[in-house]
Amino acid sequence: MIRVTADPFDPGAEANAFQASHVEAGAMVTFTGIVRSRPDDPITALILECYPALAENELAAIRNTAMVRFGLIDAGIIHRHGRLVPGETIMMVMTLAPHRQAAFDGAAFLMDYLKTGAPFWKQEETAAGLRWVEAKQEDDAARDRWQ
Amino acid sequence: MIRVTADPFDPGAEANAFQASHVEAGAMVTFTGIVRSRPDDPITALILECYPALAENELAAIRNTAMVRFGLIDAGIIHRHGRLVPGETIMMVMTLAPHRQAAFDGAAFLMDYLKTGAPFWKQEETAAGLRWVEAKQEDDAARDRWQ
Amino acid sequence: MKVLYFAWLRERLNRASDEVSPPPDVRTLADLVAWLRSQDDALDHAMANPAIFKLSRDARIVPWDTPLAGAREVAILPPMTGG
Amino acid sequence: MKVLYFAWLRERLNRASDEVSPPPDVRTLADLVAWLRSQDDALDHAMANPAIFKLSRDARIVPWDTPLAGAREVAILPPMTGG
Repeated sequence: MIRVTADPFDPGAEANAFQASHVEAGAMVTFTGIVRSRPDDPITALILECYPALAENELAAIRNTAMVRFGLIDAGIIHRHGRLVPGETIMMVMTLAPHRQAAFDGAAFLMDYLKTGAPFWKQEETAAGLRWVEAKQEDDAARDRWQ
Repeated sequence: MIRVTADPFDPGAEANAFQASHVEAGAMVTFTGIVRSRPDDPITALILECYPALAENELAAIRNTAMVRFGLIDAGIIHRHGRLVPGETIMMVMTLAPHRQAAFDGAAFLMDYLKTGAPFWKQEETAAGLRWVEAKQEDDAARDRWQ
Repeated sequence: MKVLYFAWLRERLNRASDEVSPPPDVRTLADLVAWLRSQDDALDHAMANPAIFKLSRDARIVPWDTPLAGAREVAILPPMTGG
Repeated sequence: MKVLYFAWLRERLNRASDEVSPPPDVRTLADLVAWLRSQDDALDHAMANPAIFKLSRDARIVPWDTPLAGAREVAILPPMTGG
């Protein structure tokens, strides 16, 4: 399941529906990314720009790769775009597998690829205006550990 | 949060409440263990025996270790005992962290320690009767990778 | 003091606990296990591979050489299979 | 054909897309980028470090040396920061 959306979603309800959709899984892992405002550097919102057609294609490709590589029973990705306030859920990855290691590895792999290979761009809204979030070299390194 | 209980719980609702309880987290990981019945070796139920007083102490100790080691904002463990049917949630681990790596590592660490160090014993109920689940050497190996 | 047995150890002994009064030369949890085994063939047999068991003292897992003095409850724990 | 710009590249150019008709010697996506840069100082400047950009052709990320023939939509993608 791949969903790219401007609308809020309920991560707990998504996880429950995902879990209930398969009977053979013994392990589920979810990752949820949350808009964060640090006291020492507060933001009022996170604005996510997206290229939706490309996002759906790339997320589907990443998902298929993870399914095969880790033998997952299922994998799901939900990613929002638009303006989100602190505490809101940005995105979610879910994996179902027979055992825990595949579920953990699959979710971590999806996150590492998604961070650097899915066409979303974050902008932070602060009292001083908007600023683009810079890509992190550590995200490239995290992705490359799977190669 | 540590909870050892004979009652069913709603993993999605628990995850949402956990996420909402902290404002500084950017990343949440959940692991859910589910009763599994394989077509080639079906079970009718999983019966978990528990030493509750020890379980609460050991889970609290494992949780504290993970909080410090991975700089978690919070960690939660819910573990059921009693008789569970296929598809039911056995247990859940949740971690909240500033960033994804700590959230993933913390959850994987909790699971690896919990598998071998929390006083629960599984029995499978099959058409042929009850059988104890054997401890896996691979679980000891998974735990030892953190040392 | 009380000794608790769990899972297949409990099943093999046909009881979940014993109330015992070990003699004064039983100083550690390891001594307690040795003394209990000497009193009970079923337990002795079930614990033929003692290295797989963990022990707890008053609901804390502790090393086998932990002193017994003052303990109210000791448990003998087969390999755990939670999670 | 259409060329799309995203995020800070879109901001620097003050537009999200161009409709272009590249000459016949523009054979690959890399050729297209070089040709676009030669037409537009702002784009040329913004892409001074070209290695950081990815390119897509009809909503699929592809290598820079991918042929352009038949493409309806090419996008120039600054480093992504999703997740």
